[in-house]
Amino acid sequence: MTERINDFVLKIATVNGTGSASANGLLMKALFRMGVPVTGKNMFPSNIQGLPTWYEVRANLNGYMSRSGRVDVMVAMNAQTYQKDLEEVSPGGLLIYDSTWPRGDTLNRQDITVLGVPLAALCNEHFSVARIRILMKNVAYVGVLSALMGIDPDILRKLLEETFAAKPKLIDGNLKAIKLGYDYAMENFTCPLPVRAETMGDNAGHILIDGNSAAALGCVYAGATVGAWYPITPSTSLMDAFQGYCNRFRKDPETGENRFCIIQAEDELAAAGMILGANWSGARAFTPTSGPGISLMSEFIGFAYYAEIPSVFFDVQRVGPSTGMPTRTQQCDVMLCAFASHGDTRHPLLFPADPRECFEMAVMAFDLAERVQTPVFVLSDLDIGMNDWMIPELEWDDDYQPDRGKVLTPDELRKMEKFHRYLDKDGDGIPYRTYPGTTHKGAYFVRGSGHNRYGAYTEDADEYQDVLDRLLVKWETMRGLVPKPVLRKASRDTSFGVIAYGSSDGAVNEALDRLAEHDFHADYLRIRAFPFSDEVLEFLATHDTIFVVEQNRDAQLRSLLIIETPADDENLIRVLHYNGMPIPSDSVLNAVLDHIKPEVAA
Amino acid sequence: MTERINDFVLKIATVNGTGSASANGLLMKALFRMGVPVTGKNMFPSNIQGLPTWYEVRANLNGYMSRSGRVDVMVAMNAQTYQKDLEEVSPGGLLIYDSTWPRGDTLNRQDITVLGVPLAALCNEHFSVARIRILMKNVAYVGVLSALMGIDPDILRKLLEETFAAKPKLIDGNLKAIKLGYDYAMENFTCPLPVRAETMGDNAGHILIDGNSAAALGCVYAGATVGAWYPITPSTSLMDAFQGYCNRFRKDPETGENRFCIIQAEDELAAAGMILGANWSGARAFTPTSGPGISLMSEFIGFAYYAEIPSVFFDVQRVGPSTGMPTRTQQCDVMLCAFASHGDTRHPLLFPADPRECFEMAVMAFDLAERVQTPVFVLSDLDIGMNDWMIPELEWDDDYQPDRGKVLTPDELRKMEKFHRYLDKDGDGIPYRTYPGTTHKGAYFVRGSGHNRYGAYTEDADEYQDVLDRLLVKWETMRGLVPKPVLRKASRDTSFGVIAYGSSDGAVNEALDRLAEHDFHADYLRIRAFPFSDEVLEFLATHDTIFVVEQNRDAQLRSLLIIETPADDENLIRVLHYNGMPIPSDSVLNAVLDHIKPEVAA
Amino acid sequence: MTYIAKPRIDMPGEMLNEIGLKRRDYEGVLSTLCAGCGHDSITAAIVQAFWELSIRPKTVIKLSGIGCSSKTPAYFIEGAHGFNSVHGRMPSVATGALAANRDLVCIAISGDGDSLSIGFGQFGHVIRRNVNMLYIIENNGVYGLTKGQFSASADPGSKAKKGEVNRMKAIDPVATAIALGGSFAARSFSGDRDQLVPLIKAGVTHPGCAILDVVSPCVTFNDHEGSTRSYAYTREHYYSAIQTDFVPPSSEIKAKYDEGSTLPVTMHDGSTLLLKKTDPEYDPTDRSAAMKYLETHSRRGEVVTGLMFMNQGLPEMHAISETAVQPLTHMDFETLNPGSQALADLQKGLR
Amino acid sequence: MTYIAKPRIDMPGEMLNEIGLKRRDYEGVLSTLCAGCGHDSITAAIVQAFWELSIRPKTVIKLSGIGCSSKTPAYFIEGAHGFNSVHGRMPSVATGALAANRDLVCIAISGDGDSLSIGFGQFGHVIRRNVNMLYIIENNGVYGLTKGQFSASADPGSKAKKGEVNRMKAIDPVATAIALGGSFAARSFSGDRDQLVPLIKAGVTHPGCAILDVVSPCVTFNDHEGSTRSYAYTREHYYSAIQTDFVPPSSEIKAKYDEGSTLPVTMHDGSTLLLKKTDPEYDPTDRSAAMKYLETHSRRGEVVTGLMFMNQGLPEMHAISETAVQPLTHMDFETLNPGSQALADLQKGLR
Ligand SMILES: Cc1ncc(C[n+]2csc(CCOP(=O)(O)OP(=O)(O)O)c2C)c(N)n1
Ligand SMILES: Cc1ncc(C[n+]2csc(CCOP(=O)(O)OP(=O)(O)O)c2C)c(N)n1
Ligand code: SF4
Ligand code: SF4
Ligand SMILES: [Mg+2]
Ligand SMILES: [Mg+2]
Repeated sequence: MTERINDFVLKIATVNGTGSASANGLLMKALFRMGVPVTGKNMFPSNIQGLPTWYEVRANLNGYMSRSGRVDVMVAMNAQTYQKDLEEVSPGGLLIYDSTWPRGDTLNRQDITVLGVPLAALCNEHFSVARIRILMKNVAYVGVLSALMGIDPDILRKLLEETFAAKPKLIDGNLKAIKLGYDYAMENFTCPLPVRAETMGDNAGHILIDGNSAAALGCVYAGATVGAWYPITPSTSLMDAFQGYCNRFRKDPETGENRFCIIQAEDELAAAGMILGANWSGARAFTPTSGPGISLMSEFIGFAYYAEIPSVFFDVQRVGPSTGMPTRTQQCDVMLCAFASHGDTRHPLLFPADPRECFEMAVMAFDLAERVQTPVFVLSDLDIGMNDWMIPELEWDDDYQPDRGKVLTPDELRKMEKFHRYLDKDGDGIPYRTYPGTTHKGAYFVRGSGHNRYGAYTEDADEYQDVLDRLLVKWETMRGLVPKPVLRKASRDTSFGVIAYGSSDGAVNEALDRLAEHDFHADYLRIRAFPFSDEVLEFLATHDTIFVVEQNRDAQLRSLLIIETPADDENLIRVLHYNGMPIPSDSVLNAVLDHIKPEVAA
Repeated sequence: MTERINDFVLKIATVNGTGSASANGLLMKALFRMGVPVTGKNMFPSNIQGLPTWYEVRANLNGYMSRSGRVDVMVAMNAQTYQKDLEEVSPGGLLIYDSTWPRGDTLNRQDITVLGVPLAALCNEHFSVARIRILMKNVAYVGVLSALMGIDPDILRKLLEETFAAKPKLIDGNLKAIKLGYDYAMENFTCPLPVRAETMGDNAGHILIDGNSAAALGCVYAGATVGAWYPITPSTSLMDAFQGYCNRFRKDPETGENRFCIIQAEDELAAAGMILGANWSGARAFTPTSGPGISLMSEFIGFAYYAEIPSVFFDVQRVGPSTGMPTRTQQCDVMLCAFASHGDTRHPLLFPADPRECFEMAVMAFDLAERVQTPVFVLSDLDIGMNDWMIPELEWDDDYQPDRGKVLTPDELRKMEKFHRYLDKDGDGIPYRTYPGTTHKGAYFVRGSGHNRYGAYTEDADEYQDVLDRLLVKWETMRGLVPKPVLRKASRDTSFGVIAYGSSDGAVNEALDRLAEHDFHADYLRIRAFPFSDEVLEFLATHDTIFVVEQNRDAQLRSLLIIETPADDENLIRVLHYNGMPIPSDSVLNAVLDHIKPEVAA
Repeated sequence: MTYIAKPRIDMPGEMLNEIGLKRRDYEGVLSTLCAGCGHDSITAAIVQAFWELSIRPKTVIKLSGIGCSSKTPAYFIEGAHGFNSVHGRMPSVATGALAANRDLVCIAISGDGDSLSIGFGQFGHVIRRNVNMLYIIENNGVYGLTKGQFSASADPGSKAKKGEVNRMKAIDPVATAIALGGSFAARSFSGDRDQLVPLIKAGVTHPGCAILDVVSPCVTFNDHEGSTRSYAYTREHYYSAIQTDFVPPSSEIKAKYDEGSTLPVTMHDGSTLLLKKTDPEYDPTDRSAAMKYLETHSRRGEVVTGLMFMNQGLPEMHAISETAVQPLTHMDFETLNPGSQALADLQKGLR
Repeated sequence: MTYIAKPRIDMPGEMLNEIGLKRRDYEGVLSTLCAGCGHDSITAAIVQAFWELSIRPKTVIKLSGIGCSSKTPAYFIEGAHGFNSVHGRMPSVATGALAANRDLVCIAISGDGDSLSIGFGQFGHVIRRNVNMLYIIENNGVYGLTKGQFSASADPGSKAKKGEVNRMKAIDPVATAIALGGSFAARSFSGDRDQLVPLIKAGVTHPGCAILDVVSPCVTFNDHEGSTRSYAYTREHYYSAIQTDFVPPSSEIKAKYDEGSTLPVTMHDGSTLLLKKTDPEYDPTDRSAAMKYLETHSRRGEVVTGLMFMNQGLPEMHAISETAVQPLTHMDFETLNPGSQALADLQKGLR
């Protein structure tokens, strides 16, 4: 067993509904407080109780955040998946199981270490209530790992005290369980293992957070007041978080009244209609959903595009098509969101890569939507949205003022001869709007049917085309307004490039470092928005071979690049990962190596 | 006024709800019976009564069917649009108006002939009932045109006798009105005009029909038994026609029972669900709709793709986005239908070019859907679907047997060890299915959630991907099964090409003939389906400059070509017409000329 | 939905309402509906009611779905913001608009197809949320704009213009609203302006979702012999269970009325509704009685009209969700944004 | 929806039904629902009922939407074809399946979220079409699968696990079905198998759309103090208006019963329903009375159960649309295709 200090993957296999979540969170936070860069990924089933669930913790001193493809330590608490879990352990790795029940001989593997701990037995001995026994089994393996992997017991204690500050008597029980596991390991195994954690700081200036919470926080800071939604995994926790933050920040101190209005709609069609209505009357309104929701909202999305109603849609992507795998991750709604609805439509997309960008892009989304008066999509995914990420603390500039776009004030209206809703006065394709309830003169009639530049109903061929053509001008304007891509230059000049977006970023960065060791160097452009800004066009123009890394089957962003830029088909190499697991760095590494092998050989 | 025999455009401007339809139909049919190739295009408003409506008849001895961009004779019955109608007449043309009311001097134009006929006065004089007077005004201008343009009065009489065989007394009234107009013209003008019709045969072997009727007939002949729909222009008349043909062909001669089941659903989502249910249990079921309907059906379409349920969708396209212009035509749902729904999805599309292909492709659609077990889209449009086209008679081969695809019989099942719904036994990516109600052994569970090749629920990464990858194999198989494109070779070798589809065909063919006169020659490939078969790839590979003619703003088919083939961006020149009017041949002609001018000059 | 603006000839001495506006100020562009369409009469009644109520046009929002009926918001209160949404989904748009700005006066127009087929789900849920709006269904038993197919409100036995007979049960929006726990459900007839105008006023004044089903004959597709939504049939089977008088807050009730048959209801804004009941025993505040009444009368083929049920006590959307009294759209950014310090404090808990 | 197949140990001497099948033959794969979930008891009752009715599994289709409840069709009648559709849209799929093949025996499972929120429109219209199926709503007042949000059936005043109280009106599927003119509306409780099994049989036998609302507690998210869908609350407020006995066609009625309180109803297939009424005056064939009854009792906070309304006389979908008695899927192509001559004749009219 080779030494791996602060560089390991720890995976815990349990059954959902047995309360392992808190135990796993405890492990994560403990490592975090030891200053070890850490991420946790939850692979849970689409059911409530009794099916296999996994939690994968990666600790990495270099701060690599993505999955790596290896498992150093496996805690196999679920008999149902024992075989599979055993196979998954990397050579030289370790597997810990509950030896209360003798394991079958199916479990022999010579190239790894297998340790049995009678967790159930220990807990049954020391705890009486059945439910407690089950819960404590989980806490007990935390103790075992604390001993084996050098996870600081004092930090664990401190964390428990913080968590259960409200109900102190829970603290003792948990501490007892930890001690059970800890002592057993100390007595029976040589601790600590070569694979272990060591305090390397305190991760000052960083936090642990999931993308949905961060996005919700962004909505609060953007000044969003109306949220309409229909529950759907993995977007549900976004609205839950928004509710929570609003309860904290948006209650009138005197009256306790809500300075927000959250509506659980009857379905996604209604949720979309509600945010259109709310944005139309002057609020900042949003809806979080996932693939199936976008499909259902398609008609309203086209309406918003054509009637030019600002609106913000969060699509926390999950595995499609159809119901697919609701608790697995993919980037599979890119094409849908870009062109949602019938007729000639096109919509701006933002691609956050981590919770920090979920926060920032939530704010950008509202500014962009109101500036260009169109629906804006924030394409997050289950990996970003629901997993625990370590990121630099979020920052807020108190001088920020929201960009409400071209809204005419009563004064401005008074000065005008007449108000026309869809006139392009500034040549940027963006017309002026007004809020209901403000002035008689600013009144206009929103419609999804044919209308001319004055906002009047029309069936005239030229008047209709006039408006549709202006929308293209607006689209061109948008190219200059969306967030620019992030360029990582290779250490030397190269004609190779990599393009990725969203949650693939970590995997790409790690893969590039490792490729550099193979003396392969590529510039990396992380695209953050559609339409594509000039920087994207330039990157495409200046690289001969570009690997486009995506978490979908059909290379959807690559399709957008080919349609919307002069980029050449053959130059864009597909690197696709779409089995529902967050993309691991080695899949990127290997894809690139496979492609360049000849050249490297040459 | 130059002579134009059997080569003119006659346009009639009226107010909708005044019953001009039958008068215009009378004109069309009369010209048809005189053996003149003729088409009629109806430009009607999205309202029921009182707004402007136009009917454009093109007679052309060479059989050109598209709009030409010119108007030789205008019958201006609508004061509201008088000015506009006057302007639209081509130099040297003729305008006829109702001189009962003196026209303003706004109406002066030196380069055309303006004839006044006191139609209202004549009818008020000879008819008493108000409603009749209004109707007969229309029939009266038919009389005027009969005299001026040499439309055979005997044929008119015969047509009226056929139409009103049931109510003979209507015949006399109509004949009287015709005579009023006819006599007035004879007495007051020199008849016939240089612009006129002359009998040139009887158009034997041809019929007049609209695409929706033909498609409905195709559904009857394909053996479709269940139709679910929600009314929407311009698809409504497809289901009306299906109902009509079923009443004629599908009533049990003894009992009068229906051998079909048409369900007017509560909305498009329900209509989609109904045809999935019906196809699943073994019927051939279809739904006709238009853009907004496809948007609403998106979720179910993705389900059908992933659960592999055959189903046929007719999208009679109208002007988008959103409600757009419901009574105008476009080809604007190509991208939507190709990739409808969230996740990685892709669907075969068929592009009929005229009513005859609506009939044939309706049948193909059911065969294809059941052969490959996936939703199939027939992309017609308002121009094809609702206008009157002259086409060669429809033919039917009584030896035709429907291709129900891979359906296991109880016998085959008995012989099998076990039935697995999603196994790829034949390597073509197409699995075997069974019908409910037949056998216990063939029972399986359809689901839109993750499933493996055996049809069982799964959340396993590899099992999930296995199925998604097979769907791509199936897609590849489909390329060989869809209808092949139609190639029109230029009279000499050329590296220029034109690609078009659907209702643009007529305009392209006429434009190519006229371009040949400019000594410009291009091969023309009419694409009839997506995915693209090898012939399409070859055409793309063998032409340097290809004009892609489409009736949408965003060059949607061109996008598909770029994404799905190696075709090069720069080689595909956009030729776009999207103002809602059927594409005229001169718009294609001019677009091509503009592009090649330098080269021609050179 | 037309571009033909009406010539605004202000006749001298035309009457002004309390805020100095003419009836004309409550009109819109010229109707493009068929001559004689019931919908136009409803538009006229709306103009009348809003003028009499002296509501400022700019405070009004008018919404609709898709259909001939849904075109009508363009024909009244030109000075109000309008939203002609998509088919059957108007209620969600209205809900969002009012969520953002609860001070807006909302009048929504729909059709029987728009509300009872594609829109049935949203119809049910806007009632359940008791969103504060007047929701008028212009009910003609057919899809007018798509040329006369039966709608879900077509009565069993009623004959279509082309002859076929509907055999499915009709969905009665009034009975459904009551069954769903709605707070206000009334029916009227486009041909009875005297009954319609006060009901519109009552609906606008009612603090919740007021469902007003108005029989509105389609002269082009459903006004023939055998139709149960024709002018003739409706007049013949017209049964006014309750006549409503609306007495604005200012003026006190002059006409004296008989206690037994007339029920005075004070609205939350101080105005009064006088409900003159044809059947003295009828009680428009008793939900189950109302349903039984509708059921029995409609079984007799009667078109029961009037304010069938009302309960001002039920909480509307904002009361339910405890939203601030000040409209959310009126709050300045500073009150809505917690600021950098709050963010820093929050993140202490995320380590 | 799981891949764990049940071990089929056939115990010797296990009882066989009329067609020689064991109870086991009506089971499905192993449930993955939470231990104690009410839905599993309903599954068991379905297995029991179909076994006792001796229905051939292959003639059955089982459909559902999305939700914990909608997973259950995988857990019964393995030999039947199953269709787990999309959220809230099952009724349309069932309608299409039966339009194609009217001989299929259709059992559909949905949840309160699946049917009363996203699916409310289709719920209403499948009732209106009176499609011949048994439509079970496994009603727990919450969205189980998405972790416990209130559904539209949550009672006002009921408390969520996290504490907040629902203040919106509940949609009662039974009252709604009756108000919409449904032909069969019943309610039961997952904990009362004796009442549930005969109601399932009655629903399967009923020639039309049988709505069966079953209170089915969610032990994980809605079985706590303050919930009105918990086992405890339901038992406490349980009110059985009618007890139903199902007597198959073959066997004649043995037990004698008191004319006043028991109503025998002969089903179209010859079987008999014995309705034992708690309130003698209650009449399950009187629509408005049924609605009034539900309204009054539910106002008292009672969970009224039993066969609340039934009318076998109403025409089901195929009767309405006069479809052939022979299933459309059984007709051979020759009967469906008019042939070339007919086409030629038809086109004579198109010149
Ligand atoms: C999604 C969608 N489906 C269908 C249509 C076509 N459509 C327009 S109006 C209408 C029905 C209108 O009926 P109703 O609401 O009763 O209004 P009416 O015309 O009778 O006043 C339909 C089906 C549409 N516009 N959008
Ligand atoms: C279009 C769509 N929106 C949302 C979801 C997420 N979702 C799955 S189940 C469910 C609610 C289920 O509630 P219910 O029908 O009451 O079933 P239960 O789990 O309570 O038995 C929701 C909202 C989905 N699957 N599809
Ligand atoms: S079609 Fe009917 S509903 Fe529409 S405008 Fe004409 S009369 Fe009114
Ligand atoms: S979450 Fe509730 S409804 Fe779902 S399985 Fe568990 S107990 Fe049943
Ligand atoms: Mg209508
Ligand atoms: Mg539920």
